[in-house]
Amino acid sequence: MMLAILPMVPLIGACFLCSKRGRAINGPLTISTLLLILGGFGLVRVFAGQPITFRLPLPGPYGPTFYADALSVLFVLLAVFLWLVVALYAPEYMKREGGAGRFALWTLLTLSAVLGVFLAGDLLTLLLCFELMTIASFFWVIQRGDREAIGAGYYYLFFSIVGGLFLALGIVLLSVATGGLPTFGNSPVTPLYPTMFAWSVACLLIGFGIKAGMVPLHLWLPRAHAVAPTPASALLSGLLIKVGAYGLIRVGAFAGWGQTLGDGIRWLGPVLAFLGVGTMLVGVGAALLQSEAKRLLAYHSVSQMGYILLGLGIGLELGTAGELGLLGAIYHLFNHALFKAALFLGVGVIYLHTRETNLYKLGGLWRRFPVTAFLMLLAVLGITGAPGLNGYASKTLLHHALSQAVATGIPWARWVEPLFFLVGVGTAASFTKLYYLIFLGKPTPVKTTTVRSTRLHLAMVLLSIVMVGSGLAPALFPKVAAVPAAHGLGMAQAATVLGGLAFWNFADVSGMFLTLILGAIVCGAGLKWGVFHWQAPRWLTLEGLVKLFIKGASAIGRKGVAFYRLVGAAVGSWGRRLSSCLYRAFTRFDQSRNATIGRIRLVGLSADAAILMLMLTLVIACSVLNSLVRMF
Amino acid sequence: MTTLIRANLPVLVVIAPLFVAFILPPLARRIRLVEALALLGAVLGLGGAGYLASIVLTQQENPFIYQLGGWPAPWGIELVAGSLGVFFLLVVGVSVPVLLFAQGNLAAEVGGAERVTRFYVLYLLLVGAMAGMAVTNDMFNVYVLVEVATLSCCGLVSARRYPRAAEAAFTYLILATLGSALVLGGIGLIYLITGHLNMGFAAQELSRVWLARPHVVLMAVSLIVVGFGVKAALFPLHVWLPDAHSTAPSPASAILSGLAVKGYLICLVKFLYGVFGPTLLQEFAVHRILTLLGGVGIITGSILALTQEELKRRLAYSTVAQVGYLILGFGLLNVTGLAGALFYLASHAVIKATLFLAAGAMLAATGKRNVRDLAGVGRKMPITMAAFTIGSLGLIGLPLFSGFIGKWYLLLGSWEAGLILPAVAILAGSVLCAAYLLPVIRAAYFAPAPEEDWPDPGRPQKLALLLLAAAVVILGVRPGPFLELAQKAAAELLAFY
Amino acid sequence: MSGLLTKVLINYPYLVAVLLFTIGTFTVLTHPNLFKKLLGINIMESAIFLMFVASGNIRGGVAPIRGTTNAEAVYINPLPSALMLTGIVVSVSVTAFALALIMRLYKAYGTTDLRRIAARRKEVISDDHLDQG
Amino acid sequence: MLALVFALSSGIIGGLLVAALPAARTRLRNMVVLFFTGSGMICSWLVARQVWAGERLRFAGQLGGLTFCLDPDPLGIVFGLIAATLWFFTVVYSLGYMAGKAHQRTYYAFLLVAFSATLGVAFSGNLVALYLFYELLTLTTYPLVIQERSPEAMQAGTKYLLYNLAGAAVLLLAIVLTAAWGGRLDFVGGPILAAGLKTGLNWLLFLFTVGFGVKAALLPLHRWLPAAMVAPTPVSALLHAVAVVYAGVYGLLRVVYSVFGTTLLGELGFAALIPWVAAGTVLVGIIVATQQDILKRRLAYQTISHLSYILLGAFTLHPWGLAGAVLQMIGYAVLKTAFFFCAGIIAEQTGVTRVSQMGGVGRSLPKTMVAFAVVTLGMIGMLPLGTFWGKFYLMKGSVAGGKWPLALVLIGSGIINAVCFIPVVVRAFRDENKRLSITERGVRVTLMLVPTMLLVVVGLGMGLFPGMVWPAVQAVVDWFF
Repeated sequence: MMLAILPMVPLIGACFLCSKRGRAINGPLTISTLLLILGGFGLVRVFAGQPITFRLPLPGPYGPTFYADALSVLFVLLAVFLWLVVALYAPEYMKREGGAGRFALWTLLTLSAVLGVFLAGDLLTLLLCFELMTIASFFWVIQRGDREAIGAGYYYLFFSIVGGLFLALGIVLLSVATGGLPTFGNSPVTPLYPTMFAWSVACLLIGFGIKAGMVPLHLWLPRAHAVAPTPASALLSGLLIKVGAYGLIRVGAFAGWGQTLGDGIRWLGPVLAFLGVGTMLVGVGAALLQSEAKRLLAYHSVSQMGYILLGLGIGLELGTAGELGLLGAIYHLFNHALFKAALFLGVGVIYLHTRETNLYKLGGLWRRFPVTAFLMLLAVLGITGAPGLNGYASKTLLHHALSQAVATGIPWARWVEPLFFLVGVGTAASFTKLYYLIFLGKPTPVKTTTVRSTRLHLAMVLLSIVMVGSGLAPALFPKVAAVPAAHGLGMAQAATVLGGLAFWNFADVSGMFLTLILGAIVCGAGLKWGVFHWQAPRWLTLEGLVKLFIKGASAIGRKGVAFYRLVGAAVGSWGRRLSSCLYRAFTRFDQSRNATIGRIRLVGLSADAAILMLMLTLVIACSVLNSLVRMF
Repeated sequence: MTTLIRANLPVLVVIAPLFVAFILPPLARRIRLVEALALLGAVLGLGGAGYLASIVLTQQENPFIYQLGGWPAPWGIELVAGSLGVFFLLVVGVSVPVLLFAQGNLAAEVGGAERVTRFYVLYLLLVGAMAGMAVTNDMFNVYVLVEVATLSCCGLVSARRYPRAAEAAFTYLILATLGSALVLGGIGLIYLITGHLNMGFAAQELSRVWLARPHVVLMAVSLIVVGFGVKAALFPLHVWLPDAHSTAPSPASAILSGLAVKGYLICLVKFLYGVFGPTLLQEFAVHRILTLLGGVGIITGSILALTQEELKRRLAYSTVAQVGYLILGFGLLNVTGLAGALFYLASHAVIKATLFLAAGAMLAATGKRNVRDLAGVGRKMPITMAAFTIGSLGLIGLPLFSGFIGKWYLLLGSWEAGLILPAVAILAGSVLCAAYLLPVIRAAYFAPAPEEDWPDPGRPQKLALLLLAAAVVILGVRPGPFLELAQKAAAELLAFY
Repeated sequence: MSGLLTKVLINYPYLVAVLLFTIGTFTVLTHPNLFKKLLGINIMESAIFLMFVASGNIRGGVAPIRGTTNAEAVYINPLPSALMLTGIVVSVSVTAFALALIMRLYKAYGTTDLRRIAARRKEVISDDHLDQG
Repeated sequence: MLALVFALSSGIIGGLLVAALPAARTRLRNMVVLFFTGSGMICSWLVARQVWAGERLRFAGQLGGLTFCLDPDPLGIVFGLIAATLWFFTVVYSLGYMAGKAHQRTYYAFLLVAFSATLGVAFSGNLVALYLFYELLTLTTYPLVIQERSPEAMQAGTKYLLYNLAGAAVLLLAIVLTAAWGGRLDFVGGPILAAGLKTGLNWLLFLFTVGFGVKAALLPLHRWLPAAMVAPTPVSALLHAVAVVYAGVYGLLRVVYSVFGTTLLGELGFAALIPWVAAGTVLVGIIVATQQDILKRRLAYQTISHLSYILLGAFTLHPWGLAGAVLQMIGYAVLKTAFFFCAGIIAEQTGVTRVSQMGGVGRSLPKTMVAFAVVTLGMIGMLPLGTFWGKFYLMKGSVAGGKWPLALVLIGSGIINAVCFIPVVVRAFRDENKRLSITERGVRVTLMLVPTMLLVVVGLGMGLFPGMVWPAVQAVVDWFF
């Protein structure tokens, strides 16, 4: 019951907000605080290994099921926490941006949908909330209402709709393949038709992959996250894309965590890992070339999702020994949510003061905004994986998983390892660039306005506390949250594996430092030689290719429609011409009463009579012919 | 008395209209009396037909054979009221409402009160001849009755004092006489080789001798098909029909299109099935020719109707198309198809009478001939247009109306004959029929009406229209004896096949 | 060959009938004059009558009148002749009716030539709209 | 039984009554119209309850030697209830939409008679009755198409009639052949032609497909439908998106499940082809729709596309496909009617009929446009709307029936639907500065808006709680499988 109520709470809040009376109070803040308390008390017991299920007893083909295990609750609490932070941050920000009321409304609705997604007990409920989330968050993206925002909104909406449709198809295939829609919590499933099951997993992979910003389906992400208001960007990047990852974990559960994958879907692990690596590389590469702070961050979201996908892929591939991959992925999900939110919020603060997000127009701002600069530094260190902050912990975990894969003798893992390192360097480089260009470097003449930034900072501080805490005690989060989640998914050995792992070993720490230093060098070199200004030719970028494809498709579509019209018009005109021909012929036949046969002129009646006689001859000839044929 | 009537029923049915026709001329001054008597004659005929039908249907005597003058068959002349005869006698009953309609403004239509009596005389002669065709079993009698009918038809066509009417009548007369000459030639040939004029005996004889002289029989078949074809407006021989039927006064058009054409068709059926027999038809492939001509006639007639601007001409061409259905059905050579064609014959008689009478009423009230000029007539003459609409829907072949049942059996018949093209023609004809009749209804109901005042016709005319419209619906919903008789007749005609 | 010729020669009345019929038809078809058309019809009908009457004839037969001939004599068939009397009556009435119609047409158009009638049809119709003529 | 008779006759009685009333008595007429549609709806529900309870309401008569019978079964009930319920909504909407327009009496009279005809199609128990009401439906809706009396409307009306009558002619041939082969025409007692495979059955199926396909706007036979959009919006909404076209679709469902039966169809080559024709129609219809600028035409082409969803489901020959078809029938009918209603309100209030002029409509008519937006999502097949379930089961059926590419077609169609309609919505809300003048407010607008909103709410309710309509679907599936 609790599970069904939780998503309802923001909805009620939204109704309250709509009814004008709620304008005076900060709706989202109140609601998310309330939810944090409610959820905290109500759901924490699942960490003890006791999942909660609830089914709305509706007749018919579909009664929504809710299900909360450690994984869901982890995400729920994370979501509510982030919302709380953003709710703290948003009013100040939106006052400047305009449309605060609308924003609060959509924020609440999105929260409701997100909670629904995480608490859903079967794929259909998940899909329902997923679609609602898409719709509600779409309004975030188009909040600004200008051309760019609408364009990005289209991208976002279309990709999400396509994702939703693929999810639907995946669900259909799954339900046919397994002979009934499996619910979460009693995985893995034993498919009746393995091939169809594989296809269904592929569809689900596409559907969730779109949401997760998986390359090559990530195109919507940088645009949408860049144009949304910053608090919304924080939530989009921090949490909404995690929905994709969450979904993939659940899909993985159908395939089976902690066991060798069945026939037909053995490809799932490697494919996920490859996609993850690709996502990492593309994201970081594109991020390096960005000059706009929010776009840079957005591309990093892509890249960091790549880490998570890689972790999941390794976890699936290693099968029974894949705990580290899964744990790393979950941990990274958690961490990324924190530091990416913090980064966006920080950039938002700068934007609020300077009305500028172009890195090259900013510079030397640390003097003017020391607090922001400090908090941002923490976040940057977090994402680059500096030891002592949370990013380090999860990346280390993932790295260990990768090493384990190499050790197990999985052939592709060896190739992945240097790439992993490379991406780390790239991340470091691009964040050095970001931080350098905004806070260090030459001060540029930017006009600043004074904004009361207490609340803004408070929000960031909240995040930072968690980040630092998690960074200093890296094993705490996995032990408390990730391990029960992994348990719930069927990885019984997770606690043991985690226990045998030391976060603070020399190899990892030094590796990280090496990465950071290399990153800084790369960044310096890049800035010096202006490599970051390189614009890839259109045909090389995926986006360009997709645009070309869309253009081509729509051109073909238009041609097709033109052809359809042409055919229609041709048929019509031929029909008209034919009918008018017939009409003329028949009217002539009706009136023509004169004819000449040879020299004999037939007038009026005679012509008719002649026809008659011809007819007679015809009949007789026919019959004679017929009887002659019969005789011989 | 009753027994006397019952015993002489077949001949009385024929005699009643003829007798009334003969006593009418001296009474020419007293138009009321003439009208009443004419109606009486037709009603007597219909009543007799009904009685006869009840006798035949209840199997008291089927067929009801009557020997004229008491001479037995090969020498005497026989009247046979079998299922077919009785069926057509009932169809001839259409003449009653048409006559009722005529009582309204016939004088205006034919141009003078003194011509009214002439009209009735011709009308009753035609009805008598039709009744005679229904029951006669003697080939030469058929010829005589055909000639009587032809002459009275020509008279009816030329009833208007209007040069085009005379022209149409002359055309009709020449072609119809040509047709009768051919028919007579055909009868002569049959007589030549069989020595009989009685249909039954001739048929028996023919089935024995035709192998010896196939060419003569073939010649006879051809002559008779073409001869009746001309008169019944079989497709390429229809050239006289549109002029004749569209220039005649409306009641005359109704009876010509509704009844006269059907009489010749019944004679054709009698010859084809009663004299030559299905086997022979099949031997000479005449049935295929008939089906082909019927199908082509349906399509061509319908398209021709579509091209007509003038309402009555459109209806006249529609008759050509509908005759196509009947001919097609005759050629299918199976019971279902033949029964369908016969039922369709009845249905078309009623429908076409309705349509022509409604068109006539509209023409009389508005003076407008063309479909386009009849805009808004539906609101001003609701009853007339309602009848017209019902007739149209019936002709299109909508269920609930009589045309549907005929078409249904025709389609079934064409399936039984293993032919798909006739079915296609039948359906295409339906669609084309909608295409040429619905614009009339559309113009009448949905086009803006002019200012002029067009009243509905008088009471007898309204009554006639309503009667006919009701008949269309009743035949469609409860065809009862008609369908039964048609099926029986078809079964009897094809009994030895 | 001679057999066929004999056959044809013996059946000459039928040949004549066919010839007459052809002449009649040709006349109907080719002559624009209404009278000639009517005559053509009459010729055609005569051909048919001839055929009928010929069919009743038997070579060497006598008229079937009782009491005037001996019982063994071959009678000709009287029935066709009797029928043709009716036919002739019909034909006469048709002719009469056609003549009446021709008169009306002549009055309206002033000619009995179909070609001219066709030419004048329009003007005459424009004179009298409906049937007020 | 009484309910059945009254449900069928209420439309005709009401229509005649309306025709008899003087044209000036608007208020009285409105009451009559509301009363008879309402009572027709209630009686249909009563009939439905009886049928679901397992009763058989057979009402047979003779029609010229042919049996004519009414015998509603669960499938007919579904169609009948869709029609009856939406008719009521449409009538209420019409009271607003038609107020002050010309030829109202004709409009209402024929609207009511068409109501009877539609219910007749739904409740008919054999092919003869079906054919009768099918023809009747064509003829009684013709005056509604030419309601405007403009030359364009007249032309569209002619096209409408000729297409549909030609289709009915083909249908008649098919029915005759069925009678000849099957020996009976009743729907009860299993498929008519179940006896065995014959050579001509492919052709028979072809004839049926063409005959019903005209009304169902199957691809090369669809051209009347966009043309018929000249009709007033309520007519377009109800008849050309739901009732008339559903008569065709319903007919094809009958052909599949009552005439041929799934076993027999599974062996016919042509039956295997039809889903692909339907799939082609789905795609072509929606692609052509994207290129239409006139909003109603766009909706019309989309109708063409969506009708074929149902056919596609029916021809998967799988229980889930049938369930999907029935669900799609219900969900789509509700939403499409609302869709047209929105378009009607927009056209009436602001005079905007083209997509390219839509800027600013969202500001002027926020409620309508929100409804429009929600319906758009439904047309894509997104979850909180009822159409999702139709699509879901259709996909399920096609996958389970071994025709998985059909599922992809449905997905593709959903995407193109999004391309087709989302820009319309966005454009309507985008131009903040432009504010179109609204012609009027008041009762008339309320009368139009309330049914629209209610339908949207029903659509949403169906999406969240498909159990609402599931018993009906279940009954259909159980009836045939």
